[in-house]
This record gives sequence, C-alpha cells and structure tokens, in this order.
Amino acid sequence: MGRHYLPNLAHRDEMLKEIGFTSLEDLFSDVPKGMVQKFNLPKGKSEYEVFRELNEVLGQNRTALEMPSFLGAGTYFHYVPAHVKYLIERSEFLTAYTPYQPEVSQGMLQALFEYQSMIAELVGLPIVNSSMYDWGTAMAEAALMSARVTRRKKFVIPKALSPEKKAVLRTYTAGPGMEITEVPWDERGQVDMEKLKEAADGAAGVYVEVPNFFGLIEENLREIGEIAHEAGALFVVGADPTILGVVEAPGELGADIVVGEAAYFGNPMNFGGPRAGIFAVRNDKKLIRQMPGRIIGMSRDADGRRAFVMTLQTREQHIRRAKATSNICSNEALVAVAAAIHLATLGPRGLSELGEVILKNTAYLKKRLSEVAEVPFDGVNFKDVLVRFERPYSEVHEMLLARNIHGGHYIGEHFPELGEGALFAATETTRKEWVDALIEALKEVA
Amino acid sequence: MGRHYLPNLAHRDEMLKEIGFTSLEDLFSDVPKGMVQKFNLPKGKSEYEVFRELNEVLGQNRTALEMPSFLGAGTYFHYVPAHVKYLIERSEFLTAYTPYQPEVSQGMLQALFEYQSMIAELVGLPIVNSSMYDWGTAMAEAALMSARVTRRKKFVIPKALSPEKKAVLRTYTAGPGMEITEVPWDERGQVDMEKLKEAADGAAGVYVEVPNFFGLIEENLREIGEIAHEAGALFVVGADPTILGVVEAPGELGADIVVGEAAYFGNPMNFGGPRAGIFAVRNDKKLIRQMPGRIIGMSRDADGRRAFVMTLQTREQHIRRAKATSNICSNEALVAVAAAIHLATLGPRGLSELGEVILKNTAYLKKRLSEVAEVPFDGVNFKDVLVRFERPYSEVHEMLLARNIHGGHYIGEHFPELGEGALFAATETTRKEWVDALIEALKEVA
Amino acid sequence: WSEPLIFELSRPGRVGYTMPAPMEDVAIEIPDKIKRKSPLNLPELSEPEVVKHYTRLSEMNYGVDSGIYPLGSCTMKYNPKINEEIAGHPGVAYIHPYQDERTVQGALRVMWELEQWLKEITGMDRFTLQPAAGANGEFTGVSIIRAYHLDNGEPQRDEMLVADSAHGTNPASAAMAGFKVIEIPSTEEGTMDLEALENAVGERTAGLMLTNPNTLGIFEDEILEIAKIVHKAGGLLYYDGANLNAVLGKIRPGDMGFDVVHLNLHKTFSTPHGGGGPGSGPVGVKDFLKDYLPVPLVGYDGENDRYYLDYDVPKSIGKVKELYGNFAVMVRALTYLKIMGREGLREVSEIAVLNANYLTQKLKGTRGYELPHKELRKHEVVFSTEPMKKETGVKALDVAKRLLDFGMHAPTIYFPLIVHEALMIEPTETVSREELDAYVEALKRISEEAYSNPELVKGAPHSTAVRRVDDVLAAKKPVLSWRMYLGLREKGEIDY
Amino acid sequence: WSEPLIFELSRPGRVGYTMPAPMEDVAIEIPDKIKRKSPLNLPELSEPEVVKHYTRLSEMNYGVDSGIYPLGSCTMKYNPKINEEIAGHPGVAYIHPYQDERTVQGALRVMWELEQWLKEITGMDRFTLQPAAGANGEFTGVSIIRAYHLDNGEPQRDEMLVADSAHGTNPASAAMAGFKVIEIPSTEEGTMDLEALENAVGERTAGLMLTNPNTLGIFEDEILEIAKIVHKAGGLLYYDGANLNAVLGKIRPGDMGFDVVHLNLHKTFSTPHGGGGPGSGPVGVKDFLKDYLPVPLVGYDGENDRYYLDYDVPKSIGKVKELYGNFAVMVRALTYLKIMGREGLREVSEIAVLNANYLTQKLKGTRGYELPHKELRKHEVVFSTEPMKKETGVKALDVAKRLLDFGMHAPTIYFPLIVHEALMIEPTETVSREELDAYVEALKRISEEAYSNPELVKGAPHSTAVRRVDDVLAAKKPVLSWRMYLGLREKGEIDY
Repeated sequence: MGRHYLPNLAHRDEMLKEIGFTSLEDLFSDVPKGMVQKFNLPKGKSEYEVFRELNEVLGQNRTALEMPSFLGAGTYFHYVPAHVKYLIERSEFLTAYTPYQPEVSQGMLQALFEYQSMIAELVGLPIVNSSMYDWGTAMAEAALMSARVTRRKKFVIPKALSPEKKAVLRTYTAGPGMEITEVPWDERGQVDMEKLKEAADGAAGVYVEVPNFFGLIEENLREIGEIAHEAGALFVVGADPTILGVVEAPGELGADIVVGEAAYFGNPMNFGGPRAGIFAVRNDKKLIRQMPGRIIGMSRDADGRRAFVMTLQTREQHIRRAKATSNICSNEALVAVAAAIHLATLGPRGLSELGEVILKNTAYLKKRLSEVAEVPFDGVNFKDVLVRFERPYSEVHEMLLARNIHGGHYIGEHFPELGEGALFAATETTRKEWVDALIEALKEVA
Repeated sequence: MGRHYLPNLAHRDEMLKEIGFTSLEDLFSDVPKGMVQKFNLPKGKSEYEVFRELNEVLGQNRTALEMPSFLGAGTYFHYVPAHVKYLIERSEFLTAYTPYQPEVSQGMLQALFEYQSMIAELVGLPIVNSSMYDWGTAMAEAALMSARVTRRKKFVIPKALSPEKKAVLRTYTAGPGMEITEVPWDERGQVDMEKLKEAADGAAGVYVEVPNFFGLIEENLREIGEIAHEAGALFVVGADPTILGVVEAPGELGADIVVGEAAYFGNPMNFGGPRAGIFAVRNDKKLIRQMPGRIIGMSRDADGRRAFVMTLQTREQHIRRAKATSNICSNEALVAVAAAIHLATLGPRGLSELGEVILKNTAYLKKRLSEVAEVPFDGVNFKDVLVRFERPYSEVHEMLLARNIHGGHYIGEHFPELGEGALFAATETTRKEWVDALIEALKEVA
Repeated sequence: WSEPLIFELSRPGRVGYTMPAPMEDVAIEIPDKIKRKSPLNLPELSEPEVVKHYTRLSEMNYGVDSGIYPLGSCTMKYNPKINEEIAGHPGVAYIHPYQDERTVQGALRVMWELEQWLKEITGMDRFTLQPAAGANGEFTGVSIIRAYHLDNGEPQRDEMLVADSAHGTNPASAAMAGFKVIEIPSTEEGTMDLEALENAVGERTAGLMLTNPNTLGIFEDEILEIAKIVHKAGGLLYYDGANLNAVLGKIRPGDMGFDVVHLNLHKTFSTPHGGGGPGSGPVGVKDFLKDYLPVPLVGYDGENDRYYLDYDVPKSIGKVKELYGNFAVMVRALTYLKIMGREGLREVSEIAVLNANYLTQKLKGTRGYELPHKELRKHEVVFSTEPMKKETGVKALDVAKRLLDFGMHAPTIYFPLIVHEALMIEPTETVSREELDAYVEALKRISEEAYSNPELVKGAPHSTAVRRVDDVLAAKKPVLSWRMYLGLREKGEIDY
Repeated sequence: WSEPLIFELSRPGRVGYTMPAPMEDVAIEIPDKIKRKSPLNLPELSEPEVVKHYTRLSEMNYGVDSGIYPLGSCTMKYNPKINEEIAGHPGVAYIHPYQDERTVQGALRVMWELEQWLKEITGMDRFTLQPAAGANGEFTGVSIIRAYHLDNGEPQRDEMLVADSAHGTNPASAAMAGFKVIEIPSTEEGTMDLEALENAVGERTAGLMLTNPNTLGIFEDEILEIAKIVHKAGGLLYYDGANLNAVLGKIRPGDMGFDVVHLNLHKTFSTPHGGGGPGSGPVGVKDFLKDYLPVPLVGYDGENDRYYLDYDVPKSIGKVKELYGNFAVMVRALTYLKIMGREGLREVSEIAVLNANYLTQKLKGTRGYELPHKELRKHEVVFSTEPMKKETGVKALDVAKRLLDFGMHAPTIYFPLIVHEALMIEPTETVSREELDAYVEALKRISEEAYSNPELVKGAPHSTAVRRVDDVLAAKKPVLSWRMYLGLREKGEIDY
C-alpha cells in the first residue's frame, strides 16, 4: 500500500531505462551484499482500515471532554478557539519547513515575528526567539546560557519546582558539569529569601517561577532579581504566560531572561506534546549573542519594502557547529504560530480577563477543597492548588476515579515532606458543577 | 455575545456621528412604531460553552463508527478520504459564493467544470449541470423538463422506487398538474416490460434506475429506452454513480437525461444532507435550452487565455424570472467539488474497483442473509438487498438493536405486497465480521 | 496564473486511492448487456497531485476570508470556524437518516432546538427544515399557499403577486408551483406602490411575495397596510427571508403580517456559502398553515424527553427534497445562534445596518454614482452608475471588474432590475470600518479613473488570475465538459 | 503583496474572544508588588480580522502542497491528510499526560506500537520517543554514549568524531553533551576517509556520528569497516537518521553496525514540518544501552493486556524534554506506517532514490553545474555551481532565488560545507516525473540565463511576494519585535 503517495511508481521501469539503469538493484549497487533485508512488518492497509483502527485505539482514551479532571501541574486544559486550529491546519503553514527562502516564506516569517512581538509584550523583554521545545528545555538552555555569559557553573532553582523540569535541567547541565542548587520554600510556600541569598553566591543564574509549582503567585520577584544581580548572576524567570495579564511582566521586575510555555495559548494538551518554550532576553548584545534558538527579524527587500528573514544565525548550529549557542534546529514554529493567533484573538482585554477568570476559578476550587482537606498555603493561587490528605492519596484517587472524576496529581513521591500532597487545578474551562461534584465525592471518601 | 464577530461594535457611536446620525434608533426610524420587539431567546454564550454543549448533544448520536449498520435505501456509508475533507474546508472554496465574478473565482469555476466533466464521463452524456439539491429533486426536475420538452403531462416511474423520491416527484409535479404512472416489477424484481410498454404511451418521460430500489441491477435499460423513444418520450435514467465503473454509462444505452446522487462520492452521510443531484443531458440544443440549474463553461479571457465562467444563464431564474427552466439558485456546489476531488482520486481503476468491491460485499451479505431469511429476488445486487422476514420486522429490529447492530430499513409500509420486507445494505466500508455477527444474531432472533 | 485541467495532469497508471479488500473474493458477473464497455476517461493521479491541484485552485478563488465580499442580497458575512468544528463532529457525519430514533436523539434535538430559535426570530408557529436552499424554501412556501387555497375550496386563486424589485427566484418559484405571476411596481421612493397593489388584488390573488427590507435595502414602511390589502383580498403574505439580516433580533416577519416565511441559514445565520451551496432554506408558517408543511417534522415528547420524526401532518404538501434537509448546515446555524444569543442577534442587524448606511453616506455625492430612492437604508444599498455610463461610457460591470484589481470583491450588479446600472452593496456586520473606508476609497478612485482614463476601467481587471472572461463566447460556443472540449478541439473549432 | 503587521491592524475596543464566566464572581487581590501595571500592548481585533490576516499570511507561504520542495536533507515529502485527521481525534488533543494509565491506554498503545515499527525499521532494540526533534534526539543519543562510558569507568572518552559533511547539529549536540568534537574528512569519492578515521580513533574516542547515506547522498559503502574501526577503539557508532528515507524498508542501521540511532518522524515518516516544527526525534539503541534511555519508556504487559509508563530505567540519563515527547506527531507517523506497511516503506526508498538519480542524470552535464564525487546517489544529490560562479558571477544563492521565480522551491544551498556553491537537492518519492522534468528544465534555463543575462539571475527573485531580502541589514540592525520596531522608528533609525 501507499502507492497512492508515489506518483512515479507507475513509471519506475521507464524512468530507470531513461537514465540508463536496468533495474532497481542498480540504484543500490553500492550497498554491501546481504545488507538489504526483508522486514518483519505488517502489510499496508487502506486508509479506511487505518482510520477505523486508530479511531478505535484512540477512542479508548478517556478525554477531558468525557470526564471532569483536575489535573494540572504543568499541563492545563485551556480552550483553543476553532479558528486557531483551522488556520494552522492550512497547508501553506502546516507543511512548510524552516523559512530558508524568505521570499516565498513571508507568511510564516511574519507570523513568527508577530509571535516574538506579542510574547515580548507579555514578558516585558524585547528579544524573543521563535520557540524552544518546551518550558523545561527553555529553562535548561537558560541555565546553559547563564553559565556561558557569567562563566560560572552554579544554577539556583526553587525546591518547589516541577520534577519534570528538574530532570530536564539535570540532563542538560550534565555535559558542562553544572551544579544545581535548590532553595526551599518558606512557611507561606514562597521562595525562602534568606536561603536564596546564600545560594545566589557565585551563581551563574537564579531561577524562579510565577506561579510556583504549588500554584502560588511568587510575590518577591523584584527582590529575588536584586539578590541575583547583586551576586553577579542572571535573573531568570519562568512565567506561565496566561498569568501575565494580571501579574507584572517579569522584564519590568528585573528579569534578564524569561522562559515559559507558549503552548498554553492556542494548543491543546496533546498528552503533553508538542509544546513550545518561550525564550526572551533583555536587549543586551552580550545576552543576545549567547541566546539559543532561531530568531526572526525585520529587514528590507531589494525594493526597500519591509520584509522578514531569519537573523543572527551566526549563533546557530548550522553556522557555528560545535561552537553554537545551542544544537536546536527544528523548533516548535507551528505551536508558536498557534499561540500567536490565540494571543491576537485575546488582545489585552482577553488576556486580563483570562487571568481573572482563572484566578477566580482557582480561588473557588481552593475554598471548596479547604472544606474537605488541608490546603497548607495561603496566598493567591493560579491554576494549581496544593492539597494534603490524611489517607494515602492513591486511595482517594481510586475512589474519585470510580465516580468518573479524575482528581489531582500526586506529588508525594517527589516532595515527601508534604505527605500525601496532590495538586488540583482549575482553568477557565473548569465548570462549577465539576468542582461541586468533586467536593461531594471527597466528602464521602477523603 | 457575538461581539467578537462585530469589529465595528466598538465604534458604533463614532460611526453614527460621522454620518450625521445621533442614535441607532435613527437608522430604524422607518420602522412602524411598536414593531421593534424584545425577543424571548437565550443569552449568548462563549464559544467554549457552546462547544461543550453541542459536543454533548451530538455525542448522543450513535454513529456508524460505533455500531455496525446495514442501512442503505438511498443513503450509504462510503469512506471519504481525508484529503477531500481538508480541501473543501479551505475557506477560499468553503466561504465563497456563486462565482459571479469569474476573474476572482477561477478556482471554484474550474473545480465545477471538472465535476461536470467527470460526471459526463461516468454517465456518458457531455452536458452536466453543476448540481441540483439531490437525486430526488433532480429526478423531479427531469420530469418537469420532460413535460416542457414534449408538451406532455405523464411521467412513468417504476413502482420499485424510493418513497422519498416518489414524494418529491409528486410535490414538484403538482403545480403543472402532471400525472405519475407507476410500472410494477416482474417476478425477478425488474421493471415489467409489458406493463412499461403500456404506460409509456403518451408519456413525457420514462424513468428507471440502476440499481433499483431493491438493489437489483436493472438489466433492460437499453430496451426501456427504445420503448420510451418509440412512444415519443424522453428516456430518463437514475443512476447510483458508484456503480458506473462496472455498469455501462446510461448515455451509451440511450438515456436522454441522467440523474443521480453525486454526494455518494466525497461526502459523508450527514443524516441525509447536504447531497448533490446529478443532472446530465444529451448534447441537443432543445434539451440544453430546457435544462435546469447552473452550468459552467470554458471560454477565453481578454488575453485569449482559457478561462471558466457561468454560462447559458438565460435559462435561469435571475434572468428569465417566471419563465425560467427552474427556480434553483443556490445549488450544492461544494458537495459537487468534494465529489469531483474524490473522483479524481479514484480515477478509472478506483471506480471499477469500488464497484467490484461493493458487488462482492453485497453478494456476500445476500448469500449470508439467504441463510436466515427469504431473499426474494435473484439477480445481481448492488448495495441493497431485499429480505423478507416471517415475524414482524419491528421485532427483528428491536432484537438486533439490543445486540448493538443496526439492521436494515423496513419498507413494508410502502410496499405491503412484500410483507415484512426490509433493505439491508453493504458498501466498501462494511466489514465481514459485522455481517457474520448480523447473521449470528438473526439466527437467534429471526 | 493558470492551472491545467485535472485531465491534463493525468498520467496512465497513477492511482490516488486505497480500497479495502472485499469480504469474499468471488467474481460477480454483471449481465453482459448492462456491463460497462465504454472506456472510463477519468483522470489518473496520485494523492499528492490531487491535493496540489485543488490547493492551487482554491488559491485562485476569493472567499469571505480573503477580504470584503459585499455581494448585495447575499449576506456574505464571516463564517465562524467554530461552526465548522461542530459540524465536523462524528455525530454529524456518520449518522444515517433511517437510524432508529433512539440512536439519533442528538440530531433530532439539534433540529428541534433550531426550530425553536427560528420561530421566535420570525414570529412563526412551526417550521420545516427540509428545503435545501432559499428557492427550495420559496417553492415550499408557495406550494403551501396553493394547498391552502385548494383545501379552502378556492382553486381559482392562481395569481401570485411579486414586487418588481423581487429576487428572480420569487416569480420562478411561484411559476413552478403553478401560479401566474403578477408584478407590482415600486414607487419612486423605492417601496411598493400601494395603489398598484390595490388594483392587482382580487379573487384570483393567492398571495404576495415580498422581502422587507426590499432588495433596494429600503424598509417597506407601509408593510402593515400592504398586509391588510392582501389579507382582505383573501391572499396570503409570503416573506422572502433573504434580507432578514437587516432586522434580525429586532423585528419579526410575523409581526409585520406575514403568513409564510423562508429563511436562508447560509445568509443570515453564518453558514458558509460553499461556492454556491449547500444552503438551507427553512420555511415557517403561522398556525393555520402548519398542517400543510412537508413531512417529516421534528417533534418533542416532553414527558418522555424524546425527540421524534413526525409524519402525521394531515394535509402535507409532501416532500420538497429527500429526507430531512441539509442537516450539516443546520448544525452550523444552531452553533451560531447559541453563541450570539438574544443581544448578539440584535447587534448583528444594528451593525449591518450601520455599516450599510455608513458606506452610503461616505460614497454619496461621488461623481458618477447616483443614489436613487430614499437615503435611509437597511442592510444594503443600491447605487446607480447611470451618470458615469452616460458621461464616460464606463458601465456598472466595468466598475465591478475594476474593484477586483484592488483585491476587493465586486457588489451585485444589474440587480434589482428597476435600477439601471445597479451596484447593490451589502457590507454585512462583520467587516471593519477600515474595510468600508477602503471600499469607498476604491469606488471614488474608480470614479476618478472613469473620468480621466475610462479605458483603464473598461479594460479591468488587470491584476487577477485571468483577465475579463468572455461570457458571450461561452454561450455562443458552449464547452461544458472535457468530453466536449476534446471534440471541439479535434474539429478545430476552439483554440483555447 | 504585503500584509500589515497585526499590531498595525489593531483598533482600540475590538475583541476577538469569548470567555466563559467565572464560577464565582469574587474579586481576587493579587499583591500590589506583583500586580501588572505596565500596559499590555497586544493587538485588538475581531475574529474575522484575525482570520483574514493569517489566511493572507498563509497565502504568502510556500508549503509542500504548493509544489516541489526539494530541500536537501529535509525530506519534504507529501504529508498525507489522513495523518491530520487522525491527529485531530479528541483522544489526542484532550488527554492530560498525568491521567491514570487506565484512562490513556489508547495513547500508550500508539506509542508502544510506534516503537515496535521503529525497532524493526532500524534494527535497534529499544526506543525513547521523548526527543522533540532531530537535534534533541542527537543530544539524547550522545548523552547516552557519555553515560555509558562513564558507567564503564572510562571518563576519558571525551572525543566525538563527526564527518566533515555532517549536519551542524551533530557537532553542536556533541558539544552540548560535553564532548570535544573531532572532524573526519571525506575522500574525493565523497565518503569517509578511512585512513583519517584510523588515525583519529583512540582511547579518548567516545564515538562516531554518521549519516548513511551521507549528506552528499552517497552511501558509505565501507560502513562495516568504519564500524569495526570505531568499535575496536572502544567507541560507539551513532546514526543520524536525517537520511533514512534513502534506505527505508531496505537496510537497517542496526545491520550496518550502529549502536544508537535517532530518527526524524517529520522527515522520514511524513509528519508535517510546521514551518520549522514540531518535529519528533525518537532515539533507538542496541540492547546494551537500553538502561540509559530517558524516562519514562512505554511498556506492555501482555498478560494483562495493559500498556504502562515505565520509570524503572536504572541508569537513565534523565529527561531531555518534559513529559513523553511530541505525542501528536507520533500519532501521525503511526498512521503513515500502518498505511504504507512493509512493501510501501520499501517502495518509498526505492522511488526516492530513483527520483534523485533521475534528476541527477537529467541535469548532469548542464553548463555551469558540476557534479562532484560519485555519480550514483541515494535520496539526494549535491551539485556545485562553482563553474557558473567563476564564469558568470552567478552564485548558488542566485540560482536558488531564480528558481523561486518559476514557482518552485529552492534546494538547500551552501551545504554540505565540503562542496563549494552547493545545491543540495532531495526530491523525495512523492513528486512526479513531470515535476522533476520541470525542475531540471528550470535549472537548465537558469544556466542559459546565467551565461546570457547574469544580472537577471543575480537580481532574482522578481515575481515573489517580496524581492530579495537583505539579511545583512537584518543582522546589522536587529529589529526583533514590534516593541523594538517602535523604538527604532521613533529614533529614526529605520524607515521600513
């Protein structure tokens, strides 16, 4: 099967003859004898059969449309307006590659420039690349970049950070042998400022997030930045961009680098991927030179008209090879374009409103959860809420699942000091009746 | 809600002022007092809420993907390749209107010309319009056209015809007061040739279908055409176009007009709509002049290059008004384009293969059904098979449904002479395991 | 740029399809006399080639997403993408119309809910959703009027009155249903001439078909008087819903005195026009006509919370289309209605009317364009380029073609017939002020060009995929299919 | 044509969104010190305007459906639409990665099945699907090599060998993982210099990264010897899967002696490139390396017919990306694999190689184009326009730009670095013979133009949306966002 994708299959012999070959084997005459194999693979199928088969397989998944879910912890169910999906499925966007020929790629280039521009407004820094793989790899690359810029090897992170991101950071920093230092949280769940001060000493970079892993809005960003800068470290902020309509742009609070997850706009959960990492820096030549990733710039064409093009490529692997600022080549362009389209749709009012609705929904979830379990930290939550249960969370989870509710994400194995802790999350898509049903169920089981 | 579709809502007052109005009421000052109403309608909702709500409502339908179904009788589950759906959803096609300005509508015009051309090859007649609403209305318009051409009022149809089509025909022919004569089937389920001869006398048109309503391939098309022509009537053939890879083109068998259902290609069942009626005629000025519907023609542009344009419009309502050949204006252009894309994908081999696979699947279904119930007619079936049960079919149906099988379509109320008759259908999408499960179930219940 | 015909791209041996294997591979013999023997000259292409071909064709087509598309009487509003997403639900595509009602409750509910919205919007008491398009709806409506009079023992009522500004479908539909068509003239104000109407009505009057606002975009402000005249004469009042967008959510046809209404879901309710279809043309009637509606209707049994198909319509005219209508279009319309809601729908008509009047006022007074009839318009406006034609030779057609050069779609032209050299402009509520301003600017510039360089305008368009298409040649030498083309080429009768 | 920036289309007050109401409308106070005070300068548009803007931008972009796209080393094959349809299933979009395994069995099964295909195709024993792209996969692979040597007590193995024709990502990835990069030269035949390799390997050798066929499109016919040399020195062999399309379904990297392989699902397995991403870069390893793979792997418990995430990977290098990889891309690749099957995959490579050689032979000998190295190619070919440059001043860049004027995409240029003025052409198996012929014709015509009217070629492109873009200016005066643009405009530093 698959011959419907191969126009020249019908002309194989004629074409071979035309160029002086007698058989297909001639084309593979440079392959050592015996290396060509028969493969033990299934036969091809018709499109209809594969459609039915994969529909059935994927239909086994129980989706967030079928089952109330309170999962968050880095992946959130946001609504993606239909026009965003339609637009990025237009094949001129979908099937193009990296815009190596700007003259026939102005559409993608301009869309990515717009992505960079809108993210710049959100984070308060003017230089944004056109995407990393995800928030975690963007943070890891920020750590590597901090080391290159400062020629130091220590990177400071909060202890209250996603285990996913910590794992990525460790793998990325293993090669250059960087040291990762964790700063614990204080009794309010915020970064412990005293401990941070100690840790910042000699650091290449200091990293904090807003909100933090427990969903709390980190309040002392500006002070943390000052501490980092005093220590000669870069101040790296990880921001959930959906909060930036209500929380100050990290760039305005002193951040040198901002990373985050662009896929929260315009992209569905997709079982965790694809995503798109935000990567933004201050307008500082030293920083720009060390920045990873592809950047789109505005320029002129031969007639003097505005045109867009990939720029500052001398940082990149295809030019600098082993000395590049990163190995990244394929990035997450289409994810970034989807985010841009969604952001253009939201505009300033939409972004504020989105932030407000999530704040309110999270507050309601938190209030109701506190009726049935321990909610250890006060402060304002955004999306995630940390809850502690008396009985093993696995039991709570099973009982919720039996009631067709997907509860929160257990984090006890990564944070044993929290006991049976789990993160429950709300977004703008969460419905009040789900929360009420959750609380009813928890009253019975927790 | 809905303000996101209304760019100028934000500028209402400025714009009013700019053109010298003081309020919206000024714009409606010509409306009689008291006529403006408050409507008792629900409030608008966000896109997300409507998405959830309608997903839930539509999710209540049990689809052919979830449940084996043997329903046919004029609507069939054919597979639509994914690229067909993608292409007709491109908004340049989807959102355009009738190509009144050919210079910016060459894409739709050419696609429709290609539709006309491919249908012409299938049916064996060179003149095809760019679609009617469906097969039934196309047949009814063929009856009206026969009357105009022959100045007679009788239209002959087989008794073994879909009740849907009969009902449409009666409504369409009521105005001009046409008389509809039904010709019974013979012991083989084919049109009774003797009775037909009688009925054809004085007829404007004689209509037969291939396959007929019982799924049987009508064998005597050529002879029926000769009878019609001898009687001075037009010979009108209704053809399921998916059969025309294996059955001779009606135009080659003497048809003056061919009608049929184009939506069997490239379009899903959609609960019965939209569809697209095929309408084709011989290359005969007298016929062309009386033909209903929009026709796309090839011409030249001002530079002498090939270009496409709507043509022969003097037959149409927007020019001829009360004297038009039909009132049709909006047709089913996009459905026709989908059919064209699917046909271009199938090509001659695909169309033959489709016909063969359906013949084989229908034969298997028929063979197995004959093990458990009466299959009254021999002959070759295509898609539908008439089956007669001893017990009331409603009971059989209930018991099948309880086993998660959707049985056939009961036609006993329209054809009481058949007793507890039902049509069971197969297409290329029907799976052997469904048929086997059906027969197992029928063995238990029938 | 040009794209070859798909037949010209064909190469023997290529395939673009996959086919599941048959259940059992036994040869089935079709009787020889009916077996296909004639060659099947369909194109042979691989899937990538098919996709490229139709992608390129799509790029040679102007749609609502391409820019302003102010075709008068067509209501080319933005088609929200959420409509398409909902219509793409498997619960739409993969259901068979003869499924047991218990397995299609969702579909029946969609139809039932849609009917409730349409009833409240129009002030009608019952709707059929069966008609496939506006004209199919008109035929349904006038067939109901015919059935009503016959049923009332008045077979002599065989005249249908229509305004001289009416859409061509009105007289055509009336004629199809067996009526004699009587045209009622318009006054200089652009509304129906009441005196002429008084003179026309009588014992043979079956009804009057009217749009309000009419095709000039002018509200028939004496509509109540019109209704009275027709009703008094024993006729019924038919509302052509093509222009409903002007009064949506504000005024109900039912309150204006109409007895039968058809709507165009593809105009007023934002479903896409598909290059000419599919549309959907539901017909609503007042209570006294509901027994004439086509079968089946959709019923709701509240007690058992069950939707059902209702074939029990005693005097039904039968069917105007197979099955239940263009269901996939209905789904889109209901999506739109639920998002818009009460206030949204009202704002639609308000902004549509604002946009049309904004454009009217901005363009008014431009040399060469005349604004006949009243100034106050509803959703659309009809200008005449008669002065321009007289003074420069530039016709409405030329103006339309020149607009294409500016990347804008032309308005409807030469309609309504009562305005010479008509430009019928309906911006709709979904275009922005900047688009309106740019359209007015373009029309003004064309006026300047007409007076300074008329040949430029007469030769337009200059920058489109093809230049002006010769429609006279198309009619004189019909080439209607590849088959005809090959024949004519062979005979040397054409060279394109 | 040009389209304004979305910021330039913004008008205060317009909205393009709808938002569900909050569950409870109580004000939440964010601490003042962290509350947003700086203005949020995002564009304000309605949905129809957003749709029009990005529709127009899409039309200013060349994709695989627009025509031939023979970017060397990028495998721009047709992306079947069925892939998109399957990836659009709600069971893909609406599942959360932390859902209970019992509720995502379908997703885990997709991943597991995909792994089985990839294992058989490559001859590897275990795969991780986590890497987001080829380079991310390379980093994964070399990190595994690094972990392996450390674990074996050989921390001194800090040198990674790469061919001088290698993709830039190879040395970059090796450097990121802490390796010193040693370049191995190519011979005049275009294959690896074995003597140089012999001289380079030693105690510090961690491994060799290689593509086969290499970036010249030439099969490294001494691959078994190469493997022996590296293995004997204690190094491991890494396969860069960018060029797998040349041998797909015919030859397994595992049989060539490779220990680690990364694949590009967006190249070989037909998932769309998305304008630069998302891709997916699974990494497969031989059995002895499987304990170093990132976590989690996907396991299958046949007894209970249950798929699960397996975090029990004793010496795992950790994670190279959050969560499990680009799942929606994997779904597309599996769809493709199931349709193609065993024979289909083999035919892919055969036709891809046929197409590349057909083009090679047809173009060969054309004035100005030189074919260095061996003639027999696999899936791609690298010509040099060095003679043309010397004789006419027309560079590879100019040839590339001129191709755009013919509506065709340019090849990769100036890569691999070992060929001067390189044109690296990879037609793939999904283009037709006519497209190949037209491409050759265009290149021949450009040769004629270069020798008769070189300025025409040097000034190309002439007929694209914009003309040649000044990338030197872009780098000299970086304008990287609307914010920067406004600042520079205000200072008068730019005028575009």
